[in-house]
Amino acid sequence: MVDPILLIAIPLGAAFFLGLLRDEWRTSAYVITLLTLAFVSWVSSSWLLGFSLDKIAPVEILTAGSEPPFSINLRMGLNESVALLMISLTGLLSSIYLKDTLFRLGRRAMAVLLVFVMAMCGIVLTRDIFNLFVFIELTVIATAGLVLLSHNTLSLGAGFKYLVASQIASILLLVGIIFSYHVTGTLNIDGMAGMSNVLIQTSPLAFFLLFIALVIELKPFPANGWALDIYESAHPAFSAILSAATATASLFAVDKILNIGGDNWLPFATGIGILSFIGANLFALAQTHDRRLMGYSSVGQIGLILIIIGQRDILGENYFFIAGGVLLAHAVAKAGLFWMSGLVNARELSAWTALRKRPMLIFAFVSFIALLIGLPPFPGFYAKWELVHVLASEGRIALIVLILFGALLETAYLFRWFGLILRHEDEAPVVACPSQKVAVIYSAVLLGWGLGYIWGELSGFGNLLYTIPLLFALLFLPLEWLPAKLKNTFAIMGLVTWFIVQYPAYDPLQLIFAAIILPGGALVLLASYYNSGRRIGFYPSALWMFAGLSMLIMAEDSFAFFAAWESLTIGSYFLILRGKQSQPHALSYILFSLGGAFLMLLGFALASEGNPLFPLTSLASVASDLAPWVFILLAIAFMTKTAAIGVHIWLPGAHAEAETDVSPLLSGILLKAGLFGLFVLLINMGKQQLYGVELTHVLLWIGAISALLGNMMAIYQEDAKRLLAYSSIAQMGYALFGLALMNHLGWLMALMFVVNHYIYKSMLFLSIGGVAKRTGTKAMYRMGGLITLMPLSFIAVLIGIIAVSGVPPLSGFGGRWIFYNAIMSAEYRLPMVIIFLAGPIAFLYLFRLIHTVFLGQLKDEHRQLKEAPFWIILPQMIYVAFLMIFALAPGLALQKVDGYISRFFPNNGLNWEGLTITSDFGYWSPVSIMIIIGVIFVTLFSWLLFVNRRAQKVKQFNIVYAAERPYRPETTHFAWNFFAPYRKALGFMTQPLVTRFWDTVAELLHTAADLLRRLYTGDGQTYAVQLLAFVVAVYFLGNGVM
Amino acid sequence: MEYIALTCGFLLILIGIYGALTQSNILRMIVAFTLANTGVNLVIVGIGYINGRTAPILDTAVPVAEAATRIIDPLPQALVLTAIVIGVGITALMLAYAYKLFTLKGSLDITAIKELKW
Amino acid sequence: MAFEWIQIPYALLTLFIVVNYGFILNALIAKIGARVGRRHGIPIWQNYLDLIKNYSIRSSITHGVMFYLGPVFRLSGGVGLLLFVPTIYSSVMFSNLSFAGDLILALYFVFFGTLGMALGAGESGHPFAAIGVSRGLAQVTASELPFALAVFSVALQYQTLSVTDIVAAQQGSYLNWTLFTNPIAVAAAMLSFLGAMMRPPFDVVLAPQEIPIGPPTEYHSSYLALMQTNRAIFPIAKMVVYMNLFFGGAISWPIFFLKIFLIYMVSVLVGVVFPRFHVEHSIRWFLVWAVPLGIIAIMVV
Amino acid sequence: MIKRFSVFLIMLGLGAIFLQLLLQYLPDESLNLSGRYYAENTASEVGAANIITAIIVTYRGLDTLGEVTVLFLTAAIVGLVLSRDQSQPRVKPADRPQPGELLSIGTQLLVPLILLFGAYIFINGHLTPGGGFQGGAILASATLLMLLTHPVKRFSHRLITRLESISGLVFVGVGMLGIILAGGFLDNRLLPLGEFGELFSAGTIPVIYAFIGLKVGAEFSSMLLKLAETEDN
Repeated sequence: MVDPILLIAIPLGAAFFLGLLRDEWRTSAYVITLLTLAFVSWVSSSWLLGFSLDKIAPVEILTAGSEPPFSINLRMGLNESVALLMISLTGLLSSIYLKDTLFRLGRRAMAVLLVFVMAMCGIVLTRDIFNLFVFIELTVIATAGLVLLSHNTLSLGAGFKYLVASQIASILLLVGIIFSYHVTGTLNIDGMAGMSNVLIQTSPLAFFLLFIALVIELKPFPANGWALDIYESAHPAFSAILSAATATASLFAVDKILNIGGDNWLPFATGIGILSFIGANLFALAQTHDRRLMGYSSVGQIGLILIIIGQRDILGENYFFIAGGVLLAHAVAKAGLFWMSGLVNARELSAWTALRKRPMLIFAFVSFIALLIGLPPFPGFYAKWELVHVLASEGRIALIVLILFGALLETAYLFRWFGLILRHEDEAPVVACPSQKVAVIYSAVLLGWGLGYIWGELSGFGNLLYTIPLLFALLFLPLEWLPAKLKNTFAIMGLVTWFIVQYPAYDPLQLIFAAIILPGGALVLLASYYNSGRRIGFYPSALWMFAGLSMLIMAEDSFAFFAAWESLTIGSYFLILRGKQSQPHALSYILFSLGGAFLMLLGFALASEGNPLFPLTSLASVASDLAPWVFILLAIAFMTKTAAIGVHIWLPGAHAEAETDVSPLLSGILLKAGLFGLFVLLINMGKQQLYGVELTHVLLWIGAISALLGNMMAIYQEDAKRLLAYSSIAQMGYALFGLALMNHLGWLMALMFVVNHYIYKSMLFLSIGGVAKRTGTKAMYRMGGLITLMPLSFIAVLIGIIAVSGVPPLSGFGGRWIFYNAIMSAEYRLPMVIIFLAGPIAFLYLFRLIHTVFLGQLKDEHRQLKEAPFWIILPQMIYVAFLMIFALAPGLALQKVDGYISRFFPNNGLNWEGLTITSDFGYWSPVSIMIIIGVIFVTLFSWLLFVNRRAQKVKQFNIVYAAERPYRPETTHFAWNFFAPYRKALGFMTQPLVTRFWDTVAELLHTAADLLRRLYTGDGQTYAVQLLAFVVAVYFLGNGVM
Repeated sequence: MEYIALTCGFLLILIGIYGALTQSNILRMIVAFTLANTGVNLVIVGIGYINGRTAPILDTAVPVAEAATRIIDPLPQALVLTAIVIGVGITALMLAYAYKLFTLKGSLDITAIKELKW
Repeated sequence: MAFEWIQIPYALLTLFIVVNYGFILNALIAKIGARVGRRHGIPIWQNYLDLIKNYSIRSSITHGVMFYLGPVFRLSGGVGLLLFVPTIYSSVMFSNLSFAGDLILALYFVFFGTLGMALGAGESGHPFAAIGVSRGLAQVTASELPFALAVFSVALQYQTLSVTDIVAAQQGSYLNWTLFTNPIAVAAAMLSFLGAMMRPPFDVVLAPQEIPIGPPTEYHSSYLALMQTNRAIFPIAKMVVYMNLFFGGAISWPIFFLKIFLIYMVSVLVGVVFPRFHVEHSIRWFLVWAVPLGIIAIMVV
Repeated sequence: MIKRFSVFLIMLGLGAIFLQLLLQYLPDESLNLSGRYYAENTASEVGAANIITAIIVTYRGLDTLGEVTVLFLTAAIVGLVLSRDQSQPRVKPADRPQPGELLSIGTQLLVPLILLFGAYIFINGHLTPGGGFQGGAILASATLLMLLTHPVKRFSHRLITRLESISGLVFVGVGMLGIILAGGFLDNRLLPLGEFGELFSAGTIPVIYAFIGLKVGAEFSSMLLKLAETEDN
């Protein structure tokens, strides 16, 4: 191993040596710089390997040939090596990125860069507090120097403000150091830690000054105006170093210092961390300037890590796993984002639309924000999981809630940004991307994924990057250049194969869901064949969602379940975002889903009492005082997916604006994830009571109201796909209701809805999508009379609505029949009333759908339309066949499930003998119904044909129309505001109260952010004042400890 | 004695920071900071001082044998040197900034530098 | 109970009886209405004349497949509804085809005809038809609700969904009728019955007196004949359900005729004295008056 | 006004902190363990009569390296900042007032003495008060004097930077040699400790201090020059 002292000596020597070169020899100077940084990276990585693989012990490096504490000593350990590698790599990549700038500025700048990196390494390595001070001052000076790299007045001002702030910090630090030295008689950190109790007793303020000064180096909110100005104005490559490397080093320093302070100083770190995390993320909401936004986000992230540091007394050996995960993920992602911002010319967020045409860069961006938020499979994900569980086991629930809230804020602005990039109306021109810069960015992406892999290995939960479904999804990234049709074939094959492979492992419940997800998904994907071209981005997202779904139903423990849940959420988000107008809806979708996911996280953490690998089955044995809360949290989480009323507002837009073949995926398949979750929840936890309230009863009400209001709102939609979307809310309401009945038939009905809803909703979305594709509009009143032009689509819709409305003889009736039998034995009756009201309302929108689209008056501009594309029709016809089969023999799907449910509810199942299905209350014979109706119908039809053979076809306008003759279809087609009387009578029930509520919440947050951030007046002195005020405030708050 | 040194040091620091926070002229701010730095250095030296002892230089006056009982703490003296040098460095840097700001903006008023905010 | 071929002729016989009874009953009702209005009214066999006339009209047009099928759907709905419910209690043969399904089947099959009719009318492209349908659907959602509640209440009361069993439970004395054992439910059901019969004050859907409106607007000749036949069958089929659920069913044809007539008269009596409601009014009316009754019925059972 | 008041309040708070520090402070009666160690072992381990020097150059040599780097950095950055606008035409020497005779003669007389004195200071750094930094500062004062007399006189930047870099390299190099040949980085026992109290004693301390002196002198001078050059445009 190389002596770590070289990490300091070599860059320093190189920096001095650069002075010898002639100013003209820029290339050689640059080469030397790169070589030095490469050397540093190599040394630290070799140490890292040594520590991680060969498990060598940490080494002490003595200087001056004498022992500490009398001379300065350094320490190289695993954590040090990681931090050093992080720092040096950032430096190296940044200096590659900075090529042109460095050439312009000459060797001096390169020397400064080298010293900068050296100083940060020193901060990490040294064990002497005054030496730490020296290195910190070096970084300060180097920072102030490098800020000048982007030579404009702004950065000058920022640099000066920074100097002012750091002057104050260094004054406090020095005073702190000297007093600590006075008490402990040593400058060695470990020596001081040894005498910690003496120090804290005799002169706690000395330590306070040390601590607060180092914390200020972390740019905590609100004492960080200068830092934000630097982030905003400095050269992006330098901001990258500042955000990645400097943060790492400073956090390391704080971590060291807290060894001295001992545990009762951790609350300070925690408090400051929370303030920074939430405050910064809140302010970022109101940002339109990209680099400043990233600055805020950096402050937030560092706050998060400070929180983690504040928890290290309870984190134990997980401390470095968690802190490291968050820290490294943040460093890589933020560096990458800053580097990317160098490719974008303007500074508004919308200017990033320039990346739109560069799929690779988009992928990079996605990876970065995923790293920041901590989505699977990135380190932050494992870290957050572990952290929340430890916190829960220690009962620090409030802290968890705050952390998750901050994380949600962060999600909000990051994903809004991403949505802007892909969907902002005006697109910035594509920018030139110098190859070395792009290479740097891509290496950051690789680093990020590599970290994801490593953390997966380190976590005891199993590496997500080993799960075949996710790998299969990732496989499509390199295949993006292939034509869409080919990729589609792969995807379909993959889904079907996975189903066949897994088939033996499923129990009947899983089988139902698996059948809908995998072969069902493949069936929907048939429709995707009509897409030509490459269709960049569709397949990775779609398969990521499918991967999540298929992992969800096989999940054994809480971690696998949660990971699958988040994966499917992300995948579906990208699918939704593909829609032309869908940016806001996609955003609200991801916010609600991740909000729900966080609740789920909290729920699992509570339930497992800290066991991060919590088998789902042991949800049954949760402590009785916790159980109801766990139940509530998980239930809400799942209901955000099924879009129960109250958290439904994301659904209509998301489903309606999605692409033709995406809507069925979302509505037919994705919604079922929530139902599956509810199944798991109810199977394992059963009924729970909170303050005497039966929670399943509450679910019953929620389901009923969702059914009613979903249908109600569907009535008034003018947009066909929105109508279907609202109807989905209602249908899920029915399913939820059935589940909440907590009896045999209720669950059977829920499963029946799962199957039925998949079939007919996918079918309807496809056919309406096809029509919308041809007519070029989704507004129903602009269509009409299409039955003759699109007969197949019409048949699909006809069958579909008969099935939805539950009119015999089709399968929908089976659902209704089971439903009635189920409620016969239910103990609650009031919610039924609402369900009864909801039932017939379905007819209203269904009839409106088929009438205003296919019947009535054909519009002139549609006269030349053709039937929808073959590939869109094909799956519809298959669905029609399914519906018929399912109507004739529902037993095929249901009998096994019926048996399966008997495990939980042995009583009043169904009797499947013969053709007639009998329950305790009634009977039902699908086949004979079909035959009887068929016979009657055919008889009458042939009779009519016989008596009415001379009937002649007439033109569109040949109708008995009072007094005059209609001449324009628009005036004759009765479609707009179809149910006006209904609106008059019951319109009050569909006030958009929920939407208004959520809008207000968002509005409040934004206003708060916009007002509060004016705290940063831009005046350097004000910043300094705030800084000192912060110090004094902490001092007075912490008076108890001091 | 020590108390006097420390108190003066602290007063200097306070005065310096107060000046730095209230004077809007950059040059005055810089001066104020040097004042504060001086205060810090004074504090450091004051900490190292022990009543009735002499400088930590071994010669005929202070033989090695009784050094431990005769000299004051040498470490703070070493530290103060470093502190001074670093102070000088930062001051120089700030002056450079001041010059640059002046050439670019034509004024030395810190309150005029407010382009970046919020 | 299983299916035997002999049930088919009996079913047809039931159908024949009901059709004729329906024709005559409708005419009778119309006459009564006219007399109340100081008019002479139609002859009692008027409906037969209309039927013949409609079948023999030569000119006949079609707007398309659904238009053609509409009446077929309608009539199938009526016939099916009639046959899915046992007509005469204690006679296996006149239980018709009720082995195929229970009460729920009957309830939901009601919509079969309505839906088909609406679709057919829709394809005619006549705005009045669509308007009529929209009104009708809007009203039916409100008027069916109390009925559904009442049915649920009755089903809970007798703990079964099979019509035959429900009727069986009401035999013995007339005091066993649901009318007396569960009056609230019956009250709710009868209020909804008013709406279901498409008579005043709830006949704005068809609005027979003014310009022709509603689904049948565009229909004529043999189509109209089918629909007219349905108009004879459907109300009776519906009333059979009521009779079975609430009024102890019928053990023989005479009782059947009597009960049906009386039940029908309820709506007539109301109809001749009350003016017509707007759709939104009728919706409100049902929600305000009938639905609470239904809820109480469910709660108290 | 409101601002001054808030600042004043904060100062009160800070004052409170310092006051509490003072109250918690109790002066030492004897040396603490570090101080005692240095007092007792410097002579034997390092062999420098000036304990402070021993600490600066050897025990805490890494700090000193940092210090030197700070100056180097500052010089480099000042260069970076101020060398942007070298382009503007300078004012003619002619329209500057000639230095008075007293000043020019005095300079010619003093500069060599000053340089000599500076050298003396840093060469004896390990024996007497003073050392590289002090000496370097004195050297720079010579430069200052010359600048006062001939404001437009140009000094060779290359020479200064060479000096700066080489002395820096030597410092690092000696430190590295310490790892290879002696106890560790910056160990001064490369050379024999020699006779305690003599000029050539205390191992590499005089060497290092000499080069520190040169380096500091060079850096201060270059900073002065840079600032001086900003003077005339």
